[in-house]
Amino acid sequence: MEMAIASGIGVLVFAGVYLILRARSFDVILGLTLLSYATNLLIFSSGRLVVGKPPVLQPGMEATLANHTDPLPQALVLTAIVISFAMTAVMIVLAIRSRADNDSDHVDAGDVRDDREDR
Amino acid sequence: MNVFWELLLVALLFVGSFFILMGGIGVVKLSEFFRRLHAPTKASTLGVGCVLAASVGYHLFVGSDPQPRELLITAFLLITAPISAHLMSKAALSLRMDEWPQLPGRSEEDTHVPPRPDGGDDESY
Amino acid sequence: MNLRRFLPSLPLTLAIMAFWLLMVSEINAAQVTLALILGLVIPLYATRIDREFARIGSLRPLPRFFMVLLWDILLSNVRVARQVLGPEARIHSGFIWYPLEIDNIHGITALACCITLTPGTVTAALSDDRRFLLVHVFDISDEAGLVADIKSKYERPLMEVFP
Amino acid sequence: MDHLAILPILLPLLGGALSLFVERRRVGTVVQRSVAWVFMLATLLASILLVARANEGSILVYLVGDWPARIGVALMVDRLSALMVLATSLLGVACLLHACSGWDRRAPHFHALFQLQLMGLNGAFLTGDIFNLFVFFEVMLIASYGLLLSGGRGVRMSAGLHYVAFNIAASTLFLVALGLVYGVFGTLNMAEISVRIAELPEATLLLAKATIGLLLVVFCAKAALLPLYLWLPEAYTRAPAAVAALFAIMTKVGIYAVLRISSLMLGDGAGAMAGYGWEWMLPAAVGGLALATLGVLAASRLRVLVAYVVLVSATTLFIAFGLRSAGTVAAGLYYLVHSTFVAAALFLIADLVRRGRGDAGDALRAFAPAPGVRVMAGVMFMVGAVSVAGLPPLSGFIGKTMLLQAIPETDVQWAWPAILGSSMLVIVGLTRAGTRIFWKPAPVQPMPPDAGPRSAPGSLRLPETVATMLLLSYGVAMAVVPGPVTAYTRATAEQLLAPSTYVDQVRAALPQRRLP
Amino acid sequence: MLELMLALPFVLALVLAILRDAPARAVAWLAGLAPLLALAVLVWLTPAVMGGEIPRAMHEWLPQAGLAFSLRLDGLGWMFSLMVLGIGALVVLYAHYYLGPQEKTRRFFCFLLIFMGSMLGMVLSGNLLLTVVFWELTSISSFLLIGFWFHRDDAREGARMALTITAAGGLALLGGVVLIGRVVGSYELDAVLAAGDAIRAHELYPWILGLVLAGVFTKSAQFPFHFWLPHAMAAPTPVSAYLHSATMVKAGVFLLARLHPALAGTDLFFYVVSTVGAITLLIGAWNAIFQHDMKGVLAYSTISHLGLITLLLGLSTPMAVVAAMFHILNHATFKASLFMAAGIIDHETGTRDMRRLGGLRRLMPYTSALAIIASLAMAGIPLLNGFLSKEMFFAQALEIEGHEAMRVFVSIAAFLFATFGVAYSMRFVHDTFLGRGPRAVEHEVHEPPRFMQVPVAILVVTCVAVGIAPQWTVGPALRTAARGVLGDALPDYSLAVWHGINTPLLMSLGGVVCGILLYLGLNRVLDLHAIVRQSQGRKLFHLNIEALFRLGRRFTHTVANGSMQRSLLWLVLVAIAAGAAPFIAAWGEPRHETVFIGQPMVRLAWVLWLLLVACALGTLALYRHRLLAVLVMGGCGLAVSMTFIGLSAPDLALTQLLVELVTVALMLLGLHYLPKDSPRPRSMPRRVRDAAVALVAGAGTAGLAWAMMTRPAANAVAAEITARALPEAWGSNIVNVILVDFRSFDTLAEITVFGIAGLAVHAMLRHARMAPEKVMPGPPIKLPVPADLAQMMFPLTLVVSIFLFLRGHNSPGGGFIAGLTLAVPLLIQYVIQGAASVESRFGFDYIRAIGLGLLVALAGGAGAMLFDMPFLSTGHYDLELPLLGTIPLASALVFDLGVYLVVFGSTMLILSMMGTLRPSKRMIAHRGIIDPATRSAITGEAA
Amino acid sequence: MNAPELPGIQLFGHGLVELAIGTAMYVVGFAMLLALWRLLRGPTVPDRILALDTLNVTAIAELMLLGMHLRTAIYFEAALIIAMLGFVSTVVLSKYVIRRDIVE
Ligand code: NA
Ligand code: NA
Repeated sequence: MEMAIASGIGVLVFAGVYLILRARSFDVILGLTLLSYATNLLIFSSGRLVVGKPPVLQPGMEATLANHTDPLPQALVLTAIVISFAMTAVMIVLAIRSRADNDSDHVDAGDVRDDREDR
Repeated sequence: MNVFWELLLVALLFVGSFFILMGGIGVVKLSEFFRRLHAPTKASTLGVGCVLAASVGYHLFVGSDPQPRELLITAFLLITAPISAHLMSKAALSLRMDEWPQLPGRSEEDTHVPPRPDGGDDESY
Repeated sequence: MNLRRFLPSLPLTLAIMAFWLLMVSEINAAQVTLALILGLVIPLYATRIDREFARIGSLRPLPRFFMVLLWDILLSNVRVARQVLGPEARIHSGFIWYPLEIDNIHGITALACCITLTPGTVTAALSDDRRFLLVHVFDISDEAGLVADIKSKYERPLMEVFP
Repeated sequence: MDHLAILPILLPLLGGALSLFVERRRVGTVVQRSVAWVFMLATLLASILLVARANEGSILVYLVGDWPARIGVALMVDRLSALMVLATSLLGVACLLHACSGWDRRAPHFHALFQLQLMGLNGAFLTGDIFNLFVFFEVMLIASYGLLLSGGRGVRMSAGLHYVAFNIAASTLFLVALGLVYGVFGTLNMAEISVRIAELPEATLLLAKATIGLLLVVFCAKAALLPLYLWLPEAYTRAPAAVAALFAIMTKVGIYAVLRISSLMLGDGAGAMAGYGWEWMLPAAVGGLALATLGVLAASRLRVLVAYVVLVSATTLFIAFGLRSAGTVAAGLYYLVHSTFVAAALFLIADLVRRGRGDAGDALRAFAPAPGVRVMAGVMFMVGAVSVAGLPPLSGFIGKTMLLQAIPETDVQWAWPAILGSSMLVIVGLTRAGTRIFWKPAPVQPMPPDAGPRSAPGSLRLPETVATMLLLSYGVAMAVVPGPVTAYTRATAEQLLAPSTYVDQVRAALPQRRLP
Repeated sequence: MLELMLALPFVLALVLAILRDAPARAVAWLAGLAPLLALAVLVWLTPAVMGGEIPRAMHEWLPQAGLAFSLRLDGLGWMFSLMVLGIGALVVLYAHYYLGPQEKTRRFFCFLLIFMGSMLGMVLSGNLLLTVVFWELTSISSFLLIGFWFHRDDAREGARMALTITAAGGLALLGGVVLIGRVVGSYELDAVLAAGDAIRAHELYPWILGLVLAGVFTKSAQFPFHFWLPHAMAAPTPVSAYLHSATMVKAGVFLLARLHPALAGTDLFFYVVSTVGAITLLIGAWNAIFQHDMKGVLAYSTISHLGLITLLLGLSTPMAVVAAMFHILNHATFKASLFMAAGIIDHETGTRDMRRLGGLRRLMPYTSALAIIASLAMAGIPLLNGFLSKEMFFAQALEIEGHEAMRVFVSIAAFLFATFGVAYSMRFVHDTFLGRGPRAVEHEVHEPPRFMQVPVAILVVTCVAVGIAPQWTVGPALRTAARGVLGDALPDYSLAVWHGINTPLLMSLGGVVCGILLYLGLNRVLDLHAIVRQSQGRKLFHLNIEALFRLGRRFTHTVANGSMQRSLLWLVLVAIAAGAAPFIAAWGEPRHETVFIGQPMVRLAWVLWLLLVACALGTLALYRHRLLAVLVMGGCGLAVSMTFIGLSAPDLALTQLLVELVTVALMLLGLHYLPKDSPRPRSMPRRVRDAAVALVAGAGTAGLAWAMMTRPAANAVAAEITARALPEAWGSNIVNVILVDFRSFDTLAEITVFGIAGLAVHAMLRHARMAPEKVMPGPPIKLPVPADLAQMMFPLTLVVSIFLFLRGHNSPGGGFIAGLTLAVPLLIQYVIQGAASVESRFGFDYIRAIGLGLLVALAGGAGAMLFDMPFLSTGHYDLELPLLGTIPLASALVFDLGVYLVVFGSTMLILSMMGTLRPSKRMIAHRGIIDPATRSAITGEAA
Repeated sequence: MNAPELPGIQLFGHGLVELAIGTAMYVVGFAMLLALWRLLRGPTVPDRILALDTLNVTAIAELMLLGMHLRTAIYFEAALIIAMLGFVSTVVLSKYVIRRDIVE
């Protein structure tokens, strides 16, 4: 099981890293999204993999880690999901603004170095 | 009594999973988009419906969550499935899939929308 | 005092209350009160979204209508399942234009839903003038029969509910 | 209950939230600015009090939510945090003042974003929890995106894209590291991690090293250490002046984090982990110093030059902290504060020049700014340049001298040439920039018609000048009365090098109502 | 008193800076006041100094660094102060007449006074660090002075060159001083001078000496750094007269003298200093002969004389030191007067080019007379002061003991120095004042204003007076100065004009004769006027500096070329390195047996694994067709959500699902304004490289994750949280309890992030006008059937949202999930009905919702502060209501309400901003209107 | 997945229902894989949208089965959300195909 999750993370990172190294803003966004899946899974798995013991207390079930999986990484992942969502939104908007303003969706559009005059 | 309920649940599960499987097979096997579109409707109506019914019964008798609120899921599915189907077919129609690859068993008329009986011109799809 | 302003839709209010109570699966004074509050407040906002208001007529045909629908769904599920598993070459799929008599938008919607939910038929579009539904049929053997079937089984009862 | 520790976070948050309610045009600029200033000054006051408190020597622990630090989130105020918070507030005052000369009206949500940026910075400095640190990093970053991009267009957008994408990638890496941190140490409180590192089983050592290594990479990326600095010049160059000035402290957050981590987790008590990472970071810092210095020489626009000056100071700081003696750390801290202010001032001056020169912008072509701007801007540039180059008698000299004095005997051979050589070249670069911009009179070109919402060339608005002079005067004050500052940084360095007090205080902090 | 003396120039500089509209005369008077008053103080202190006392002043500055504001006036300082102030006063007088009415006199005097103060501070400083401070200040202020006529290219260049060289020297000096501090333990001059033996014996001595000498040589224009001085002649002549005769360039030799007791006395010192001095002396003198610019001759002559002084200090015998002191004084007087004279000539004729001058003796007899006398002093002609110190130098050169080769070399150098000195002095006199001319001069040449000549006259008179009666005039001063260097171990020496016929005198005479012959020979044989000598040093400097700039540019443009791909690549590479480094470093070391804890694959895990991996790889394969990539990535999101469910994380699954939905919508909204696909990347090697990097990164992450998961968990914290969640935080859904209670502070910051994202998006899009990439023809589509269904569903979704919100503390849900559950149905309305329709009916100020949410969350947390509890402490209250029974209330709910509002507000703000972008004024679409017939069913886009 | 040992097991002592649940999970899982195949294979965009929609629907069933298997109602909210809002991606994607502009 650990191997499955780890390899899943690995594949996500592979695809994500390849995509963030592309030259177009949207590809980078896709890559970052895949990477955020990978990080979510990784943080999540830092509480180790436990099946069928959600961290929701039930009457009659003792509140110990024997009955419930580690809740802390879940809270962390929640926060991470929200933040990466916010970042994705900003990134998408930035990508369209950059494309509109600089007439290209290349990540280095607009010839950032306009200081050639002094060469 | 117990055995009856037990068998009923088993039957529901069998029927439900069977139709869900049908949905899956349909999506893969059928040759053309509009035919495939029929598959998930089956899955979402009878398939998921049966599983949900089984679930309600099971929880009721096992005592883990003796509430019928899972029926709400069916209710939502019944509302949303038509919306999805409607929009997907509109999407397919808007593409006028003329250059589809020729698939076995596909008849020519499949992709063409017949003219409206009253001769009205409808470009809305 | 305009009742319409504070209670835009009684069915909606009732539906919300029922929905809430079903969801919390508890019936006690507190939950009923809460359900009532929600039932009163939510429509005030939710109905703002509504674009079209349509009348609702008699609810009498509904029970029978649902029985028919359920039965049809069961039957056609089995039929379509057989067709899916069988050889595809024998199936003749195609579109038909279904002429509408009902003009209440809720009715049209309900009809479109029924058509879609019944395996073997999918509503693909509604014409702009709302006089025709484009229906894709999984296996057309009898086009006229199908139209007549839909008319009698679904459209007529719906016309009573949504005049 | 003493809430002082949390005020530098809550006040700007409140200010930011309230700003959203007074943004409407009909409310008027006066109200908007009043809200901003009330909270800015309140934050400043709080941070001054915080420094006073921290200077008493004990560490202030604030248990948010009244949970013990190990299971909740605790704020920690030691001398270092308090110093950073105060520096942020002082910088903030000047930036806000500068923005009030008009930018705040042109950039939507400026005041809200500004306050929230302060909140993020202060939070990052005050928190004692590593995940909370991440969250405040994000607050700080996203607010910086907003500030950078609000009201911007054109090239600023693509520069922003680079900045944002890089930082998101770095944050993703941060999350990976955090996942590993929790997986390896089972806690997120930095003091607790410090304890667990000391007791680390042999079998987990390599994993722990990798984890800490990744954390350091993240912080180095934020601090723009070689080779992770490539994002910085463009982003800082394209930012509006007040924002670029505020950004002067952004790299310092990364450095702060490195310092914190290396104090708590890689200190002498960390067993096999002691000093881990520095054997890479130090060479990187030296290489980075070299490249940043070359960047200063290569810069063809004043703002680019200043951005590279920021890099020079950041890498110098890495060297100072990397040598890990009380003297170098103390000197480094002094240098950190000084360089923040001076770099910010230079950004403001660069903007002044850019505006004053019509279509020549801040290009380092021989082409002087309009007469109305030249003298004042020239004098201010002079002061800033002298200070940042480490020439006497300003703060840069004092910082540099203390650093040179403190560098241990064994490291003098490489550290001195690096620092002195870089100073030398920075002087060359600054001299060229200064002579080209302020010393070559040429008829000022008329403003191009599409120059955008800039004011007419040649005008010098009072808030801008005052803001710049304020920043410069911080540096001058640090030079004239360096005693208290250096005494403080010295004590800070000693506190950092003996983290056991910190750890003990965190563990000893008791909730008010609950069981510990 | 010393403070007062030092403060005077600075204070008056400040006064000048402030007085904006002062008349020129007042400015000059104010400027003159500084040296005059300071001189008065100096005179007042003179008896004490001559009596062997050392007046001191001491103020703390930065004791931790050993930096103190400590001043001391010993003999050496006294002599230099005298020079700085005396010549300073004369220069002020001179400059007042020299600068025209259109010049920025106030600024000039301001800079001049700052320089004067810095110089004074340096010579008075009793702390080596303070010396460095003032040392660098002289560099900076001289930079300003040299570049005073900054509209001239040569002025700017000269200033930059001077600053570059001297500031570099200053940094070296700083290094040297800090090393001295390390050896001595103090920077106080007294301590340092007393610790000479310790310094010389220390292993760092060569370093100290090297660094200090670097400072000295750059400042005093010693070989090989001498070239900056001639270029500094672009300065106004008063500046040259002041800086390049008496002060700035003397700072180096001052320091050499100052540290003489601490550093001198070793062979290293002797050889290095003497050799450099000798070489400089020769180079300067030789080059001086070939200058055409009057100031050029003077500059090279200065270099040569400074070389002489350095050489004398290098010889280190007491007598040599005395000679050095003497020559410093002499050189200052005659060189200052010569510069002033050159300035007068420049002023009156409009040129300093000796090829165009000549015969001025007739036009300006008085000035000519003064200049000729000063030139003779420069040439070392008897009865003038230059002669005396030169004789002393010859004597010292001949008396070098123990270094035979050095004695020969220095003696020859001395002779050549005399010869060349006579030659260039002759040329100076002959070309300017004698012979024919002037040629091609614009003005009518006549004597300058009288007061402009006064300073020259005073200086020349001093030259003559010293030359004739040294013992009476300069004797006490010299003795005082020498005592400052040598202490009480002064040698016996006599300052007589006539010492009888001895070798030095013969050398002098020989020098004069040879010099005259040399000049005549050169003039006859080579035609001096035709020789154009370029400064090799300048060329070299230029080449180096330009090479440096080029290097900087090349590196920066190659390395930091602004490419985002490169930034990200480096980030990935460094992360890989950091992750792998510990394992690589430990390769082959004995492994510690680790117990790996693994679990078997459970039911369906394979399905989810396949779903995840296939969709991830599918996204990668399809990334160029963006719509398809988004679609397939939806499968990834689902797989991740399902994984969360399978691994006991319902809250996560919910959040991931909802975020997924909104993300897909956002991406599609964005795609409308972006090209439909990515072009095929051109470079194959690059793709392979990226794939390799990505593969390593993936494998590395997987490895780390696996290693982490298979080790026993250290989750004491988690156990504690689990145990305390219900009894102390009154919630059963531990994840939500963590979010709103244990770690609610994270959540507060997180919703701030989320709110800011909304604001940032709003800020970026509010004024933006956008053209879509391509548009479909026809009016917006109407969807009555879905609209009707969605309309029916909407109130129910609101109910679900409230349900999720209220129940979130005890079962999956909570503010964030509920907020999105509220936003997503509204999104459907936007999609199906269109934005205009929805916003007209459901107008909502999303920005204020964000603000309100933050305020509510803050209030929820701050409520506790009223009860004197820390921020975000929660309370719990069972509300007893008639009929309704007990209603449990947790204050965390208020906080969660804030979360709810922010999430809803921000999500909707983002969606509505993106959905309602204002169309571009210029164009409908970037790539025009789509022909429906050309659309591909495979990608859904037009071909 | 290992079902927790619960006291209520006597009622359904034969394990028949449990067996049915387990089998159903496999069957539905297989259906998911079939949909995945269509998602990756295409060929047309609507096909992929359809496949994603089918994945959502099967996921609901899978969730319910998991809830039965583990005897918990904890997955109700997740299933409800997929049922209630899972179609949003279908709608949005289809709308994009139809008009390119999903909010007109
Ligand atoms: Na959260
Ligand atoms: Na709390």
